[in-house]
Amino acid sequence: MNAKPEKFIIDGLRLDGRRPDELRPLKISAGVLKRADGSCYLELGANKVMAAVYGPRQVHPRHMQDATKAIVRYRYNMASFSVGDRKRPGPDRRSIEISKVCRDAFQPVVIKERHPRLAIDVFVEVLQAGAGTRTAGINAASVALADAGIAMKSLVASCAVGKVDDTLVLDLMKEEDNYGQADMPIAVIPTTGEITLLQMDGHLTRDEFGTGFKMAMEGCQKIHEAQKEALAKCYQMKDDGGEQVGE
Amino acid sequence: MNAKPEKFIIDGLRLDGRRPDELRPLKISAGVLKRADGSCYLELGANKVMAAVYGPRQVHPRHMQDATKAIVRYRYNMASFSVGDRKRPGPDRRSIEISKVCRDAFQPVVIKERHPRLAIDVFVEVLQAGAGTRTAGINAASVALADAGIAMKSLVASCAVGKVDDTLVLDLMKEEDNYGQADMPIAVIPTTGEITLLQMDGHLTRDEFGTGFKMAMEGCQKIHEAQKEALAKCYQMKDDGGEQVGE
Amino acid sequence: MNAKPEKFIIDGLRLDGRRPDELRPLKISAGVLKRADGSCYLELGANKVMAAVYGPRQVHPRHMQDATKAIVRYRYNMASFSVGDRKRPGPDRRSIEISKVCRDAFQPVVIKERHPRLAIDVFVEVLQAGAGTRTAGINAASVALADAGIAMKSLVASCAVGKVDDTLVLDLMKEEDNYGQADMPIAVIPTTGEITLLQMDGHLTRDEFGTGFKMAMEGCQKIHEAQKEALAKCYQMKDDGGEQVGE
Amino acid sequence: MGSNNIIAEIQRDHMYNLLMRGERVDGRAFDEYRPISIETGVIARAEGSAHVKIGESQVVVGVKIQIGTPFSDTPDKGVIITNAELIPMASPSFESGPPKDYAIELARLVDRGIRESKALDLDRLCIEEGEKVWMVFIDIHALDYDGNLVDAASLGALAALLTATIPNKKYEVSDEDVQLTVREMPIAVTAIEFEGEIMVDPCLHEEAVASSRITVISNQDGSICGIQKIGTDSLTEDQVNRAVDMAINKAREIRERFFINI
Amino acid sequence: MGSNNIIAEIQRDHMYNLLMRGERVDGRAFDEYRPISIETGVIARAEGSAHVKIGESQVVVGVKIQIGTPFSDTPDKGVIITNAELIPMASPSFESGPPKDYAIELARLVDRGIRESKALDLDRLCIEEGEKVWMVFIDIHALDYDGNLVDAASLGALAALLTATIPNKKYEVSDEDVQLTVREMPIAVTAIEFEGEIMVDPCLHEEAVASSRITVISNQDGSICGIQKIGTDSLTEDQVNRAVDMAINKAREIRERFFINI
Amino acid sequence: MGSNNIIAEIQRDHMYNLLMRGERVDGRAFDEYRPISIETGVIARAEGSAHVKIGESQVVVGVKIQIGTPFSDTPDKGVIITNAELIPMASPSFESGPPKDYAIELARLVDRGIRESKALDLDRLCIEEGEKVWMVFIDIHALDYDGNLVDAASLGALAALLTATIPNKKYEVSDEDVQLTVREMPIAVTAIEFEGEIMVDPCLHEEAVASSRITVISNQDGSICGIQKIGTDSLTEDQVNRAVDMAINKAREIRERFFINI
Repeated sequence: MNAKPEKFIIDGLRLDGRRPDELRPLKISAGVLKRADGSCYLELGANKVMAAVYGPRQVHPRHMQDATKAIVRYRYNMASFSVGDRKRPGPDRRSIEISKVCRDAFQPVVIKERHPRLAIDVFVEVLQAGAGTRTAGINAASVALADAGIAMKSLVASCAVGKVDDTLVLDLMKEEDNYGQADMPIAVIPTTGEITLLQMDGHLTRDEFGTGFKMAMEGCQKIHEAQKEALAKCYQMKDDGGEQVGE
Repeated sequence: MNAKPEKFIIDGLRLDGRRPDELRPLKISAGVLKRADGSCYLELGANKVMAAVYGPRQVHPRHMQDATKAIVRYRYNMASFSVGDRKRPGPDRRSIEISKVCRDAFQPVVIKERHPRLAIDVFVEVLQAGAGTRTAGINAASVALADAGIAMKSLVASCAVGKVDDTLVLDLMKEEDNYGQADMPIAVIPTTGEITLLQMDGHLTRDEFGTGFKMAMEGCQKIHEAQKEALAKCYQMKDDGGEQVGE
Repeated sequence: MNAKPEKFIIDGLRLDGRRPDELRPLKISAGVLKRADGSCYLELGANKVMAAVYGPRQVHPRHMQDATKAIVRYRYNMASFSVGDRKRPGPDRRSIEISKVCRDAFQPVVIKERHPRLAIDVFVEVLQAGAGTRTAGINAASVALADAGIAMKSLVASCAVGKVDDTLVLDLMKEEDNYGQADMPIAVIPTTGEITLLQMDGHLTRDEFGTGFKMAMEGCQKIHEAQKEALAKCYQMKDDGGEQVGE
Repeated sequence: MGSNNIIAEIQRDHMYNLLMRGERVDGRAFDEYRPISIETGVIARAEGSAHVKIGESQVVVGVKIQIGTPFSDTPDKGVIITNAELIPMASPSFESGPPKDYAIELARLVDRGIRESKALDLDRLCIEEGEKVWMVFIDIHALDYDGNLVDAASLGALAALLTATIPNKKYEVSDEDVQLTVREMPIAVTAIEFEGEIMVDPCLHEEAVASSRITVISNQDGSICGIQKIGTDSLTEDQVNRAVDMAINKAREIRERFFINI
Repeated sequence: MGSNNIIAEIQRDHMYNLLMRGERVDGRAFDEYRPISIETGVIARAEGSAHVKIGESQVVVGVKIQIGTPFSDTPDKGVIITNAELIPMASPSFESGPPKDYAIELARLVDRGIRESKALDLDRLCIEEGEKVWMVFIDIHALDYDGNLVDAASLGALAALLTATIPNKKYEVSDEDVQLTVREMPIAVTAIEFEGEIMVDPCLHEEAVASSRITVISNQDGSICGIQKIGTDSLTEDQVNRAVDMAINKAREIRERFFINI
Repeated sequence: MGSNNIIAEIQRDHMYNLLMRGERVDGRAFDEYRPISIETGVIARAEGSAHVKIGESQVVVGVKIQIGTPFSDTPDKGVIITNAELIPMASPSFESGPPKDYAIELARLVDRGIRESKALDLDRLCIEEGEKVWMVFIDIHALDYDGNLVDAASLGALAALLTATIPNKKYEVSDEDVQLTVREMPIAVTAIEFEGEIMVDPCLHEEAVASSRITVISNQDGSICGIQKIGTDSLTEDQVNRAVDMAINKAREIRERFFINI
């Protein structure tokens, strides 16, 4: 792990040359897996994440079923090799919490009433971690859900805002995440501005919170555009005679 | 943990000033939790235990049900902070064995035939441990069961006898438990003298066993009086217009 | 553990005096346990294994049942004291893999269609391990299945071939297993020569593979004779008025 | 938790009607807590402890301070480990093992409040770099779950830490036990959103009806050190802002009332 | 165990009638054991071992002696670790994982007999204070469960210890392996109570019928080092006293018969 | 796996007929692989990595090289630890936890290929005898399971190792990172037997229909370092021999095509 940088912002630019309100390079591909009903591979800065969706499908054991609507399940997992020091395989406390808040980030948009007793399963695998894996995962999961044809009111877009050198910055990179003053990931329904995930740790004044929140919101809007583009491209490929992946 | 005392009994009195056949100070309060069907908080010397009872209630998974009668379940658990060195949360081999013998200590008194297929769940949490937690837990559980309105032939009262400086002593305190020569917890049905729990470890001659057994029996009778008082006080408070806890 | 011997074969004989194609001393007793439906105790060289069979019997949980035929389950387990350094009790990765391949070694011979929804459970306990425990276990399990009266097309016989000092040797002993150049356990249906288990690790040329395979086959034939003898002896004892163990 | 909770299901309709008239189930104002009681020093065997009641919700928090080895990437810092046990005693819905992710979220939220507010100076908890540091275990034991465990657990953790002692003598570090230094007083305030209204300190019935709540943890100067939205519904930006403002105010009140003289 | 046991259920009525006439299922006297056989040294890879049969019940006990680090609160003492595996081979009722609490109780009961009788001198098992001590693992492997596993396991543990060797050479502690010193011979005797009568060494069918049994572990001088009441029914003081007396007598007989020349 | 697989069940009959006419589902020859692609260096945080596709089957293998303590019985050797995660993403049949024994068999098979071929020189991975050795973790992450995971995982492990770097600088062992030395190129080739025919690289549908397959891992000189028969049906000696010959040939082809210039 790199040591703490002396300064995070020099001449208005961040360590990787970005402006404070700029996202890292983003690449999204939908429909990349055969077996899953929907899938998405996403790179955001150094992050590489794969999302897959199965469902609506049957739920075992039966007592987990909801007789009135589908249940949404979400598994966020980091590959052992995704981080500097090898991670023990399997869920840990951090990934269990992240899975929970990410699951809830999709509850307001998935139209669950159509599929009582069934489950919609979202799997997010972090293949390479580079700060902001939960937001990257949500963005990929959102596209994978659409690719799977799951009925949703809207996509969900997610982005974090943070603070370094007392400056609010969008979409933290690794050093900013490790040594910064605050980190606040949010997920929103871009069309309405409603918030479906909100976490924060570190230190923010009341004013910084308000300003940072709006920055993160704008970040989500940009991500939403990229998500829509990726889906359009995927459907176009399918129309052009590619294999009907995930349909 | 304190070192082994040179002598346990000086001028006929124990380290805490008790006579050999004297109980530690005992405090019992019934009906102290809202959610549980019955509850009891008990202090015995340095022990602080909480007991809660739920039931009769449904059993999952179904194959654990008994078609002819209710099943009794008992969970004895020590809080991580209840002992000198932090205890890892969750059951260990000791607490599993204690849970088993304590469960069986109540089997003869609970009238199980009234509630086929259901469970009566007893939970005992040791918040502070000070020697004799299993007997303290049984005494609290007994009151909690009554507070929950579970039909029983009788309360169960429990007490340990031990040996220090070759002298039999009632209701061991911590030093006597750690460095003593024997420890024999029993639980009885006070009205009939029947034994529902009996364990012993250490060293007792055949005669000491007989004498010690009678001492422990008498200890149980005293505890039984305190249990009845606590229940009477609790019911009186309810009659006086307090909230109908546990009914 | 002994150090690596300088030579494994001296004057054509192995460390324990065997010729390269000779089995270790073998002792098989069927019908040695009361509770199991079938059982077998087997010693092969330093190995001491017990096999027990239960079934056909009911399967819980129900979703593990196969509606069209019986399922075969196999548990290979090493007792903690069976090896030089105490083994932690319970399954490890090695024993899980061995259980899987041994289970599959019996799938082709057990006539499963007769007992839909039921299970045939095979338990193999290694009491003392001395190289070749999986093959010893299969040989014992085979006899225990017969003793339990499970319908089978044939017994299964199992044997390993290996390589030491560039020479192929049958039925490896401990030093040959630890420090040898290859180990190839097989299991066969002796009457047809069909292979039901085949594993190999180490280093074999293509020719050595072919030759070694035939050696192992012949070893299996010898073991098969011993299995049949043990069963005959067991049935004779039963006819002679012994207790009807396992019937 | 709501859908697992039988009592909640039965009373849902009744509560809905009440709330529609702007009333809370127990007659409280929207920004009003149930009675809070905090008792410290309840567990003599723990280095710090507190028994907290908010309404009928009851939590015991014990702080154990022991010597251990530091994490290899922070050899000069003490360690905080926070754990929550949602024991089956506390609720009929915790019967067959409590919801694991809920207990983990609770513990991690309390942990973040302590950690991110820098209430503990981890550098001062180092005894010998790379070898020996103080491990501060914060164990949350829920006894009775009648809603809003997060705030009860957070208050308990803070109160237990504020009254905790470093056991120098037991571990032969020095001749005198000293009080644990606590530099900040982070207070968690949880609110639900229901039909657009924000109400602090939800009781169990309110938690069951509202599908979203938000916890805001704030410091003495009114800055924020932790936020978590919990639950299946979305919130608007305006609702979030109102919850944040309310939380900062209530935290200040609670801090002044309970912690100024601890 | 009874209610899980199909055979037991079927034969319950028959057995009840028999016992009513003062007879035991297999014709034994109330204070009579089934045939006992003890074979030691059966597992060459273990430092000590024994194969015990009581009637059709079969147990193998292996003792492994290895070097480990002492517990921090007893830096100058060796360690005894006793474990029992109720493998599914031993009984149809152990199929889907044996009853965990039963296996733990069995192991802890055997352990208490060895430990509380002071059969092993833990001080002598210390090699280097705080650093290296002998760990004595007593592993109980039940092969065939036809009742009264406790006594079979206890006999097996004692026999295995009495014939065990400390592997000084393997661990380069000294040039010579020596026999483990065993200072006491605790013998466990288990009895059931049925209709007021006390009968030792219950077979499986008797265990299924009687809802309570009691194990008493006694020493060479007739003193007691362990007692455990097992099961769901109560016992009277008189019954307990009779069981204790019978146990002390039977223990003396077994000790003289099997262990005087070991 | 077959019987758990809904798609497979539906198409079983269709496939059976096809195969009866000597055809494979996707038109391949019996000894023909689906398209193979191998991309290395895909995970920057791993010391070595590879993304392998065989047809639609996708596997990522990451190799992490870290410092650890050697096993006590091999104090002068590095350590290889191979693990496979059959994550539920990869197949609908892995939903409720993938079949544990299948994942373990996969990992152990890949491990044996690397270990038994002596591809890694464990002696050279020792830094300080008994104290510090390099631990080579080979983690197999299956992303899309369309049959023949074994070969994909084996190829991925080899490719990741061939491109792996020993992180001397990070662990302050020396000033320069060096490439991991790989001395052998073991290639696993898996074939199914169906109606007497041997066909390599089964796709998912073929795996579902054939009840037995065999994996043969061979070295550069055509010698064999690992074999495993998988599945519930038997094989004849002749079938085994044909599979072995085919595997050695295909391994040579694959080795020459992908690894000669790596």
